[in-house]
Amino acid sequence: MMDAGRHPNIELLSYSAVVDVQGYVGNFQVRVKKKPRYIDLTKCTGCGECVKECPVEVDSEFEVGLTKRKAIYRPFAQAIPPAFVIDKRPSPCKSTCPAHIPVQGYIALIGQGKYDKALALIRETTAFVGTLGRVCHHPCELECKRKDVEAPLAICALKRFAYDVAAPTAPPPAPVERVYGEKVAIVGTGPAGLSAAYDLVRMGYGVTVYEALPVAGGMLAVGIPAYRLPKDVLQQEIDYIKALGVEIKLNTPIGRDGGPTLEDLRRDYDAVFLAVGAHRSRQLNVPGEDLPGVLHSTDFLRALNLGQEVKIGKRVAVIGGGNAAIDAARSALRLGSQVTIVYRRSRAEMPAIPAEVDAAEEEGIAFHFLATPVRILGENGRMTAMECIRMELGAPDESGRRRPVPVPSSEFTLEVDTVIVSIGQQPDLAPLAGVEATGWGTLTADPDTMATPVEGVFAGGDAVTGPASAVWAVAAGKRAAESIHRYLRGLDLRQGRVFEWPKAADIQVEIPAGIEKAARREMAALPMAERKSTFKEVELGFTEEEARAEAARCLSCAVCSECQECVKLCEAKAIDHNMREEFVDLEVGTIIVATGFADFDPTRLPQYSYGRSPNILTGMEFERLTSAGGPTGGEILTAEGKVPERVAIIHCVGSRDVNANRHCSRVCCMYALKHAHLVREMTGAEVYEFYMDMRTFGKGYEEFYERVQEDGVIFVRGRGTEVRVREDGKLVVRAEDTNLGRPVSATVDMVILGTGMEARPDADQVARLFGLGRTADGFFAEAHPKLRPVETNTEGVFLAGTCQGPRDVPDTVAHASAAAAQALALMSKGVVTISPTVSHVLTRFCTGCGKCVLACPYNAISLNGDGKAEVNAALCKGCGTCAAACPSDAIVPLHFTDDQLVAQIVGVLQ
Amino acid sequence: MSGDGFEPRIVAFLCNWCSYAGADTAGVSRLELPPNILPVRVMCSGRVSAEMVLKALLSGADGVLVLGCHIGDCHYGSGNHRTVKRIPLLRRLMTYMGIEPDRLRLDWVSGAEAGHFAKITTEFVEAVRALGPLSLPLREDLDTG
Amino acid sequence: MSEEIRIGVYICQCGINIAATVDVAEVVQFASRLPNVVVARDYKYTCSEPGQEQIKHDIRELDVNRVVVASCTPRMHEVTFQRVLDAAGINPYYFSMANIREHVSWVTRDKSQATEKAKHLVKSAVDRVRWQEPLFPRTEKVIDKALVVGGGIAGIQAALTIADAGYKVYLVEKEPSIGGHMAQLNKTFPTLDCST
Amino acid sequence: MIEDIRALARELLEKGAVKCVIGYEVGPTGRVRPAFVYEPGEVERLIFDGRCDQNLVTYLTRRNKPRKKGEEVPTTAVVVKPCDARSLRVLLNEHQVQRDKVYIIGVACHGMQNADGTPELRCTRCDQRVPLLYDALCGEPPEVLAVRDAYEDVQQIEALPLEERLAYWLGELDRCIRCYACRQACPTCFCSVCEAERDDSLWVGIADRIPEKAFFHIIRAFHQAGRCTECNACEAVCPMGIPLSLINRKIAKDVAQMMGGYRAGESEEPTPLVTMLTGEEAIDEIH
Repeated sequence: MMDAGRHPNIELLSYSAVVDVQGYVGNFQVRVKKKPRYIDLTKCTGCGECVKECPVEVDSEFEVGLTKRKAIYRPFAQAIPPAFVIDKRPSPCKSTCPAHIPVQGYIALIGQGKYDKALALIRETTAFVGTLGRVCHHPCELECKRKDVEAPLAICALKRFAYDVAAPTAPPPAPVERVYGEKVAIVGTGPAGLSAAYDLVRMGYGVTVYEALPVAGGMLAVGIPAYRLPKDVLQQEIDYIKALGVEIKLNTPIGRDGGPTLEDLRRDYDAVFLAVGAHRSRQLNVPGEDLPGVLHSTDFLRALNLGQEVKIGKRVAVIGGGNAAIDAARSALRLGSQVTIVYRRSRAEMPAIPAEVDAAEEEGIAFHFLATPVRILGENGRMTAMECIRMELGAPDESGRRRPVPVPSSEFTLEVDTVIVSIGQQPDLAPLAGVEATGWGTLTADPDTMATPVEGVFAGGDAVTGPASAVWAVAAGKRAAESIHRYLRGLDLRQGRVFEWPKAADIQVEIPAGIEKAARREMAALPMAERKSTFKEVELGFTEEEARAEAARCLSCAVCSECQECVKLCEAKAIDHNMREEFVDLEVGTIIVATGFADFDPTRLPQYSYGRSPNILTGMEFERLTSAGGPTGGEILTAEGKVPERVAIIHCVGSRDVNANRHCSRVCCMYALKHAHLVREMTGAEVYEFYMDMRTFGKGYEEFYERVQEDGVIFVRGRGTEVRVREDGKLVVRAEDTNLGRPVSATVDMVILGTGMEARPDADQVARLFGLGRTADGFFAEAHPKLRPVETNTEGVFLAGTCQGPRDVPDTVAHASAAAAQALALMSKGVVTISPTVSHVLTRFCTGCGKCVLACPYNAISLNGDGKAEVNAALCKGCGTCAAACPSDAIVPLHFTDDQLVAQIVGVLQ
Repeated sequence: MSGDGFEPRIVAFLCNWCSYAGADTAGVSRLELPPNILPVRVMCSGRVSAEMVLKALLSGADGVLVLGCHIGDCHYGSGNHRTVKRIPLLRRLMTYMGIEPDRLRLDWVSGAEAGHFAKITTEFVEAVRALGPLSLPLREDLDTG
Repeated sequence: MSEEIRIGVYICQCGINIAATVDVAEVVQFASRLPNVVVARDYKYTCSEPGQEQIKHDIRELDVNRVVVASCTPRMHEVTFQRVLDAAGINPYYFSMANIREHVSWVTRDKSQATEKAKHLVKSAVDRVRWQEPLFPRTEKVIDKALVVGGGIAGIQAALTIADAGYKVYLVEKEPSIGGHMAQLNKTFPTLDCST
Repeated sequence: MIEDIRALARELLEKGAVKCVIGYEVGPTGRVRPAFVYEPGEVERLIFDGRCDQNLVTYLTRRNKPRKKGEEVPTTAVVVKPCDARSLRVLLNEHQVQRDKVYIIGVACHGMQNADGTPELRCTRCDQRVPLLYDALCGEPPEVLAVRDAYEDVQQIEALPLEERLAYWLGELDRCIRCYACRQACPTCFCSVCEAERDDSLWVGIADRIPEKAFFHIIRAFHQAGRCTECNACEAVCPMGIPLSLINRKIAKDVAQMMGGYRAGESEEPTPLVTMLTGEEAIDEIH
């Protein structure tokens, strides 16, 4: 192993996989994917400091699950290369989060009580920790895999907890040093604008943010009521951003009321980001809409949030089903009114956060689903009632939701004196002369880069998407910041960026077997009386105990949580969490496939009770138990830590068994004897060995068998048929003793299953990649069972070791040496002869239909630029299947042409 | 061919790697085979097109035998997967047009299955013999230019 | 292809392997009358040195430019005879073979039936060879680098062997470390020596 | 429906999105025929009704290939019924049509009618009312009737004794005059040189006799295995009234039965004869 690691002629590509093989014998083009190790092999010294603070533990593959390892690890002490590696997989939460906050990271830190580190980690992505921790619609929780156990994690509440606990004591931030001369103007201090500002200022740009209103925060400040987001939380977060060096100009609208125009900004700044939000409310368009008492939720909430006096009546109807509608309704309730929400679809279609709808209902707000106003009635200029019509759900519309249609003659009247309209908002683009708008009245911008058609102007947030949620605005601001940085640095806006993260549904996460259920914690809420009458925050946040318990539920889907603790510990600066997978293209003359075998998984044979007692071990598990570097330091102990008194070893588990694999795995007899010997030698325990027949075919093997017999091992000739776990934990092994001709059983402390070898689960994929055949046992097929044991039917590709069939170490080494010799013979000869009996395309007749391409077993045919079939003569083996598939007789297998065969057929018959 | 009775002429398409080798093995084993079988060697049974079968039948063959490697043993991996679609489909079409299905047979013979080869060929010749000559108008002078 | 097609047909007796069941002389007679056939001969062992020489002689002296040999299975001697053509200066793909031993003489008892079948097969081969075309094998260089996929004991052994011979080897391993199953083993049978 | 087609055609031509719209029009004799509309002003020619039974996809194959090397292929719009869409899917699968060079005006189909107003036979067997692929859909689909093609016509032949079948087919095929109208009308018969018309007469010569005629028809049908969508165009144009669809439909029926219910033009997977792998279960079928 060591030699292979440092041989000057060997280039080791670890943590890598071949993904494509093209070409032919002597001239293969191979593409290798290098998985990101997140550790620079050239810098890592292997000191192991990084492991100390890693909060994530998973089963060690090397110790076959007998011990744990961290997310940053070295597979085993003597690993080659000796560097560490970070086990990082996609996680549903981070992938789903529009802003891609490292969810698992801060949850792991909270779980360890490192709240300040959790806050700092979130702040690396967003400044709105306390804010998003309160108002986020948390799509992450919908995808959290813990839902498959009992319920998703309370991710949002944990984020809030990190903020609430750590922010008050966190040291105030220092202004960021300017790195670049450029200045960026941002219009709008909402979550999109300030997120862009936050990222840009940290990159080292000068940032000025313009705000039309007297307060900063956009919809967070004037759209969301204080009972959901207390003013001081938002203000503290904006102050944090300001402290980094962002300048905010309040009361400065753009393009109106004497403020600077967009043109002015383009002239005075190097880039502009438009994040003006969507503050203009859509109209209801029904008669009576102009009556006093008809308000719009945006105006109503803004006035309320700005501390202006708002007058509403006693009976209020809120029209709409979004978050703004719920906010307006719950605010009206707090002003002492009776409130009804009228929504044209059903509850299931409401776009509002479900928990908010529930809270509104708890507080006593009434709902009229499947109804919509048709007119507002008044008397003497005063509103008296609102006439509605019932709706039913028809066919799905473009959004996929079922379109509501009115039920004829189902009008009814609600007696109300105030109507708050909340059926959608648009941005007010009138002052922004020169920018392009869509048919929806929103700004035109590239959804990935946020670039508008106007040079140097970017746009994002509600102004582009229409009203959406705060975290989407944060994400838009972050994307815009990156784009602006690239724009100002003259870099490509797209290259190397990931816009599409893996879909949660596509992320495979294995839920550990036997996981214990743990209920999701919910935050305590303000008493109902206080809720209904004040604007105090309703949800009270987690206690420390609740937060840690909740954090402990995390399944660590991503393994590495990206908490960055290792980065701080690594003195060699070898860790880079932003590494990406790389592709390496190789040109080689020969290929040796040595992909090995898979251990048989004994859970497939339930009669052996594997997994039902920790003292039923596979051969490999026992192997680790005897190793000085293993989990017990080389002592053979039961799971209870005792030296076993009686041990049973069962041969042929998963081999020579019609219910598993028919083949003999060849090594199990011998390793079972070795295990028996070790047990006898190290513990003196009684050993029962259940075997079918003893296969000791190798040099010195029979002698070893004799030695083990002399060790006093008790041999029972007959397949171990069943292992039962007794209530006291003892294990009962049953077998049919074929020598005595009767059933026998043994009660033991430990069972070692002689698990066999089988083809790897990915063998089919590998076979296709290299053009290999497979034998009935699943292993790769050699070219001839006796005469060509290392060659394959793909010339230039050779097999080495157990990928071709079960074999022990000396046979593997011999087989591998033979494969190497074959490869060397080809390479030292330097040339290969390629048979001319290959297929040839008559382009005049070829229509490019592609049937030959599909029929060819060797992928030797492709369609060229002219849409004609083309044969790669080096890959073609001359079978002629293409010719039989071609309706135009346009492809000719040379030496077996249609002419020749017809002549032969007709000739033989005459 | 000798004899008073009808002696069918059978074109047998044999794949190089299995069935041709199987026929050779039959020879090496000195098995007696009906002399009516006229082998045409192809590299793979997947090479045998519908045209070739039809051509044989219209050129005087009373039956056509297509023999390949067993599924899974094709020297080329999947060549016989094409044969196993094409020939049975053609056989059904032929039958539909009024030609006895027993005049076309697809089967698998490995290089070692000499006995199997003898059995299949004998059976087939007897079946076609029982059917009598394939009588199609003008079939023996199909215009091939 | 304006060149005149001149076919030489060689019927092998294969000792008595063929001659005992097939009337070789009659087949020669039959073959010599087939179109384009300029010479038809039989010989005891066509694959033998003198048999091969006869073919070469006819190519040289009689301007034979297509060759049909009726003898054993092409799986046995096709390459032998192709080499003869090559040595005599004509393209080896101008060669066709009729299998009158495994497919005729060894499997047919009745001599007339066997002779009849042999004629069919010879006719078939003669008709075929008329359509055959010269083909030329290509040679390609072999890149002097090897790829070893899998870093277990087999992969390591193969990689080291090739690398020691002075060739470059890329060793691709899916896991973060090479070693495979072998690295997990403690002592190996039968000598119980250390595996690492 | 007609107005939708015209409006769409006009828009496409005006925008320059397509160079030509292939649809249907009423010809001078009062019969419906294919229309090739190049000018927005001419879209009023376009009609659509129960007489539009021609498969216009046939006209795409030639238009969709560059005549000269490097020539830009013009984009064409074509009116496509559900059955025609299957032909188009076959052409797309076999690279004869570039998807981005064709604008598919799908029509919701109420079935085609014969001159006497009775539904066309093939439409009584069809269960598709909306094309499987289109860029724009014109018209409202009628209720989908769950009709399953029972292949009764094919079964009738299958029920005949062998000698009667042979006599029937020899009689039918002997009427063939080798005019190749069937081949020309077929949307999926697109070889540049037909096997039956090769200079070297490799498989079949030019003689006008039964063996040659039978060879041609059997092989043409066989080449359509897994590709023929039973559009009936071949039979419709045959001047001798040979029941060609009976051959094609037999193959279609067998392909579906033998190859996992495959129906030509309903998936992006080309004909199973060259794509489908088979397990041991196929052995039952082989002899």
